[in-house]
Amino acid sequence: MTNGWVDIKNTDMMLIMGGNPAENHPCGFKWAIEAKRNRNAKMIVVDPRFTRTASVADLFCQIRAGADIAFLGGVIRYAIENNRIAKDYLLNYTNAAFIVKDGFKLPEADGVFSGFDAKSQTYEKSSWNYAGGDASGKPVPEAHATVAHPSNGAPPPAPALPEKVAYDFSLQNPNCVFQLLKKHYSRYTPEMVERITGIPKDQFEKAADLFTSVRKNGDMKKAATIIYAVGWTHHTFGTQIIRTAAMLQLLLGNVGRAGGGVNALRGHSNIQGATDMAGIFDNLPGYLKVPTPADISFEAWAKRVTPKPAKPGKWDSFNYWGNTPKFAVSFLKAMYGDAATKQNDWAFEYLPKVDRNYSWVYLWDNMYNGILKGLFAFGMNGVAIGPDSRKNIEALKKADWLVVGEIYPDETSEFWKSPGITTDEMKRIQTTVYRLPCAGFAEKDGTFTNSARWLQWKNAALPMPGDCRLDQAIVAQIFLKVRELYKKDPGKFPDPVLKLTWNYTDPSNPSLAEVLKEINGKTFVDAEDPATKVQLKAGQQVPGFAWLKDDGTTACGNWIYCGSYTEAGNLTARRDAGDPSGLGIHQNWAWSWPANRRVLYNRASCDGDGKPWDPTRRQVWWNESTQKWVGNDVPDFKVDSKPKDHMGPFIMNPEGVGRIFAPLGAFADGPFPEFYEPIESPIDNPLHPQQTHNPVVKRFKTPDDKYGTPKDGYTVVCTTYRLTEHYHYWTKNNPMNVQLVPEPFVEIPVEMAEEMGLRGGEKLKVSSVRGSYIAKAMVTKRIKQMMIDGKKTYQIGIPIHWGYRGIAEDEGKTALTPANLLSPTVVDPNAYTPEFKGFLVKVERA
Amino acid sequence: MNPTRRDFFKITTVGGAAAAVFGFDLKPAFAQLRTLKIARASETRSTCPYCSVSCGVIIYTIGDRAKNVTPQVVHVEGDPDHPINRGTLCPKGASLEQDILNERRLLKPQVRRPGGTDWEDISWDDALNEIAAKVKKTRDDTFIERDAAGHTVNRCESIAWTGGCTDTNEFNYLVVKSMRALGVVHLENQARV
Amino acid sequence: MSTSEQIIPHGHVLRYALKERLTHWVAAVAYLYLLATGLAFWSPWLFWVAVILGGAPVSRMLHPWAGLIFFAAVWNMYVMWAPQMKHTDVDKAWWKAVRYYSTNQDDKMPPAGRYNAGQKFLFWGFFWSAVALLATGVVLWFPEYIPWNLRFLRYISVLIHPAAALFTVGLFLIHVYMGVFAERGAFGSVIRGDVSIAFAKRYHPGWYKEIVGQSSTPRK
Amino acid sequence: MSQATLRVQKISGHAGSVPGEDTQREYTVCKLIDTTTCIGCKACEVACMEWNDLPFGETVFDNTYQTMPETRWNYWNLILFNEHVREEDGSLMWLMRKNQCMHCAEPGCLAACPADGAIIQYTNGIVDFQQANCIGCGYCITGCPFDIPKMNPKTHRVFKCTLCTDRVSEGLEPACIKSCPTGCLHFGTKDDMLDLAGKRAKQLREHSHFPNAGVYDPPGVGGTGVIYVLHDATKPEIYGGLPKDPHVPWTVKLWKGPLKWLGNVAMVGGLIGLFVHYLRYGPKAREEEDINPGGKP
Repeated sequence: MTNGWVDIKNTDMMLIMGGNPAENHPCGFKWAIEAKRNRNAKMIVVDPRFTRTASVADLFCQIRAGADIAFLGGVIRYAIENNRIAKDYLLNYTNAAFIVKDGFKLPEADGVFSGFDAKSQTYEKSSWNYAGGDASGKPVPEAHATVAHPSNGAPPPAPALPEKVAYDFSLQNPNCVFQLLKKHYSRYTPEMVERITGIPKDQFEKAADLFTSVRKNGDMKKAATIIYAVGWTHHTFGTQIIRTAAMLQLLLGNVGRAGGGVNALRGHSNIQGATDMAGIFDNLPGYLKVPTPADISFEAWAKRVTPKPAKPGKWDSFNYWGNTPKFAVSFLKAMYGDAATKQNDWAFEYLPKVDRNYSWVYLWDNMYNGILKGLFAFGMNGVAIGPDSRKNIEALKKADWLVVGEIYPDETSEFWKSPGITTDEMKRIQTTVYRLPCAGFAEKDGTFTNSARWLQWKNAALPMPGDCRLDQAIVAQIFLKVRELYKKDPGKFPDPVLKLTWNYTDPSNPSLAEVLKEINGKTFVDAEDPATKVQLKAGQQVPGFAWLKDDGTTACGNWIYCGSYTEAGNLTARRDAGDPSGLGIHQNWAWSWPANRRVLYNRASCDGDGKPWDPTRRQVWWNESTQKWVGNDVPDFKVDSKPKDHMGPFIMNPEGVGRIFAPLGAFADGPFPEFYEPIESPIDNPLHPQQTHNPVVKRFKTPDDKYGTPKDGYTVVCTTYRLTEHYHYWTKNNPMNVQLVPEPFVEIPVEMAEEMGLRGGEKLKVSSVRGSYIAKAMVTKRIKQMMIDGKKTYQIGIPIHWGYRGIAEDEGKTALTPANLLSPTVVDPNAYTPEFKGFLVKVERA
Repeated sequence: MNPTRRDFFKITTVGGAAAAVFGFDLKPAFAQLRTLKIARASETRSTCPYCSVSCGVIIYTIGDRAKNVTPQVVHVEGDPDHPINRGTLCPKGASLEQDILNERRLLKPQVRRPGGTDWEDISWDDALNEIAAKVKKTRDDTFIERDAAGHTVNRCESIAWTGGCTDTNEFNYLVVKSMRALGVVHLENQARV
Repeated sequence: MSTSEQIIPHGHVLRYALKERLTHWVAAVAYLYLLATGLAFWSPWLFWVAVILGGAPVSRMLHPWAGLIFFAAVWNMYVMWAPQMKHTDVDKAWWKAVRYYSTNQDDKMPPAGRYNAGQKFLFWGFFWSAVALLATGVVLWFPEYIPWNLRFLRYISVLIHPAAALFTVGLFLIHVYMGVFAERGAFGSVIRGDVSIAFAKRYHPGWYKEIVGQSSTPRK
Repeated sequence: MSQATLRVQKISGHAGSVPGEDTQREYTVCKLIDTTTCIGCKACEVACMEWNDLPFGETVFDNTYQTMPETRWNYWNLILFNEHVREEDGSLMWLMRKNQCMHCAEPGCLAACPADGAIIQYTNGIVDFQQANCIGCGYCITGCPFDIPKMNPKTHRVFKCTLCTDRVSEGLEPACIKSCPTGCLHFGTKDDMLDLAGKRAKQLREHSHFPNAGVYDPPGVGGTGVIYVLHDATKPEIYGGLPKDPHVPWTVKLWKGPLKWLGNVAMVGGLIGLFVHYLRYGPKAREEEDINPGGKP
């Protein structure tokens, strides 16, 4: 979330789409209701189903799963056509006026942007760049720099953003971002939106009018928010849906403002933290980009991943990622301590280099193909989570070993006795499976990072039952035992294992508070802040990431968490609920990254002079007398940057402004989002039938990877989701939740049930080309039959919560078919998230 | 709690005098005292492990943390001080007591041997020793020091870590440290999906 | 039972056979229990009765069972006596003269058979009340199983059950009064089974004539 | 509203005066349920189960999100789900209504109950079942116009929502109220809740295209300790059969009112009448006459 949960109460308008917060985040959703109750805020819900969120909405549109870009693109078009845009914001805080260089082509005709290579299914993105400008902003011809091919076979240096960008503040230049945007979305007419999304034209226009009404007559006081969740990410164009929303919010000037923003509601308690901490292959903690083999030295890596400012000449840009080397060195110092020195490149060679995709579905594919031999699954039920549970089970059969850390028996640890496996087959499965009993949440302390980026310390309430062990103790003990083995027998490249810092008071059961201190970071030498004259002694905790150095005198496990555990103590455990501004900032409750800022980009909540757009919702402002940015929130900005210096509020972008056009390699599939059909879609893409799907999305090739088409009889659009009564594959072990919703079901439209002669409660079988799912039918008016591109189309919905181990499962009350037997292995090219939503199935009586 | 302190009415009905004669208690208590079950329980502030709202919860356990008591949960309720949930909980958060006190919890390490048709119990020591040996062997067998182009990669593609959604930041950090040190690149998390 | 066997020595006639007496007392005991517990549920002022009878929950539990026993006894009476309880012309005349009956001028009464019209009324009153009490009693026994859309059954039952019970209370009071206080000998008849010939002649001349007509020789 | 001395103002099946009546300054407590902001999440259902430690039961999927068809003796708080098509514009509404004991000011259950102290009403308005005093007759089930009291078939005791007397008496809100994520549940004095409900209904009429929005506080049972804000107060039936004009069934009133007095008078009158009759007329014949008949057989 750019903003926070409580901040939603400040909004005037909500677009909830690709998310169902009433069901999946009920306690956060209260703030949406508060906005309705206290501000008469309006709520628009766009969803494939009439959800519990829709039940309290002012306007509901039933959309076909996966058609979101068409809807949002249509709203962008509507906003431009009707001049419902935030002109000043757009000019000063976004790249709308930037001029894109010649050679860039929109996908109007053929469905692909310039630079597409059909054979490799990738883009050559050098044309996705700004034109360089002179002092007045006029484009200057590109210098034909001779690209030297390094003799060692490394690729040529990646194209970079121009240091000074050409611009046109009149927004008239046909190559300026605004004009390109207008042109790009001019095709997303209400008629086209209706054809793609199935939302009747008049209803779409009602929604577009209502949402953009916050900028009626150029008024800047009101704020609108967009709230989404995995309904957007679970697509082969998921990242681009979110970008469309971000662009719309930039267009309307809603980002950075109380009650505004683009708000991702993460689905689980600490996946925000896991992302921050880089529990994923392609990042290091704090969103540092992982080194590739071509990064032959620390310096080469740092150079590649450290951007340079790129902006109109007379503007300023903080370009905060310019500090990347400080964060990177401090991270390596935290990892390897004294073993990381300037002389040995900060132990850079200890870091594994990544030039391939090792993400979730590739992991299973690699296991399936025998590359991956051993898997640790700690609280991660890969079989049930899918996609394509069958393929994941097949993959596990081929693994050598599997270590599961869990609190309940789950599908993954018992893959070898999944339904359909005979005793004979079981005897042939050679995988060794260890199932280790872990601690439940109440038995552990530590921090979770919520969707609003708050790190909150929790306390252990009671001892673990039975022979359970703390997760951190298990990992520490495994690691220490491995290290012992390497001490005895060096094997392969033992250094990183032997030299990793592990100097916790109890190494075999590290105290999490101690670990958090390490994450926060400390200085090895006495230090002083030149501006404030604050001094630190060697060995003290650093108070913030501004103190981090690239000379090896500081260590920090994760720079964005720097400031969470300082000499003042564990700030994540703070419990002062005070909120003097009444904006729900709660500055002294727990701790929020970065630097305890509660609303990101909050500089954008002020006009060019540093005055809040809405004086009743004052977040930060420029204090003329102290010549500083001050406020109720921590300014997400350089505190002494005068408004007249025109520093952009989006300090993490080298441009300093919000990207309506995303240049170069920011995204794999285009600088503007374009609507593509899900990989399994009932129709050809009405925008460009010859390019129906996202052109850079690749299909997998194992025999278990199959993709269905309407021609094969798969004509029904299927979406999967969670229920408010259940939590993923966890509460099926909880008798209370099982009582609330005892059995799996499939929601189908009344019209479809009538056609099939099916009554609610009767069993049906949903089949995709990959597998079948059997459950009872819930016949409902809440999913209506739709007209998609003139074709009668049905959508159905499947809650995901059941598998083959659980209370109902063990009592024989379900068909033991995990919902993800149906979903395809295919991923978003940017975030590598599988397309769990909007695949094709057929439906029969069971 | 002392009932007399509460001043509930207990009234003798007609025929009270008959009580002695017939041996029945003819004095029904009109308001039977229901005591507040958490009155002297210990409170521990925690965070709900389910969605990303991260509601504050209070876990009530028996005992006052005195040495001779093994705490057991008696109730879980929202933390009214928490700025986001303000004491509220959803149906999952409200049922956390059943998550803590759950008879389906795994209580001992188990192993399923190759070709096995059932779980076998295993001691922690044996389990961890075996796992460590497998990690080392797998890593040593498949470790890639250089790629085809001759660049140093120092990675181990044959071991994967998949982390759950309820792992704490500190735990994740320990995982990142230890796995990256082993050269593990298949490092994934619920965060992806 | 043949009427000839009803003449017994020492100036007595057998009025109630053992089976009849047993049935009567089963009904009576059940009724007394039902009355006591029923009254306890009827009025808070009598709730103590239930307490004394083993506690109100026990009373609530046993009341329906006692009701079943009562009904079974009444049903048995119906089987035994229904033919004798037919309304006759004599009964019509009896009702016309009922004020003489109630003022102890029995000589002015038409000759009643084995049962006079008042007794027949008592019988039918008890019988139909028992039917109504059973029907509504079953509803009240298991109110939780009456579905919400049939709730009118509960509504009428709570009214009819006590109303019918009250009616029986009236009958019962008169019955006891007549049997114990007004007609000396009646009580003994339902204990020992016999009544004196005088009793028979006085109160049930029609019946006495019938017996005597059948057999004039008392059995040894 | 302190409940430090939770006093009783009405007692079921009780002879004589009620000691707590008129003895205390006391506010009536009230639960406000704003159906227009209820998302049917069932947190209140769970909070109720957990707080009261009620045993879990079996449920079966029944083509609805509703947990079970109706409340149970061990499930006091149930959200009713109804898909409703608005007549005005054909748009769909998904109505959710938390169903539980309404804590009527004039409770039909209490009126119908014969057991001394099995149902009591505190001076703060809470109607509470005292299972220790309950005799299992089930008359409360008949007396209730909302179909709330439910019998435990095994113990033959009737149960329902207690409005968390144990919490309220300690100054806490009921468990369901505390849990409600959207704040559609609210707790306070009856006056404050009526005020809040009225304002919310007004807001709905003025800002949300619900011209018939209103407050449900049925006078037929003297008002309730649980009040609703409804999108359409003219049609409470669409919310899973919320009765439009609930009242204690007239047969129950008749039974507990006129019939009772009539019956009492008749019974006592009958006894007196018979006694007087005996005094006046005596037995029909002397006892001896009957035993020693004048004539020979």
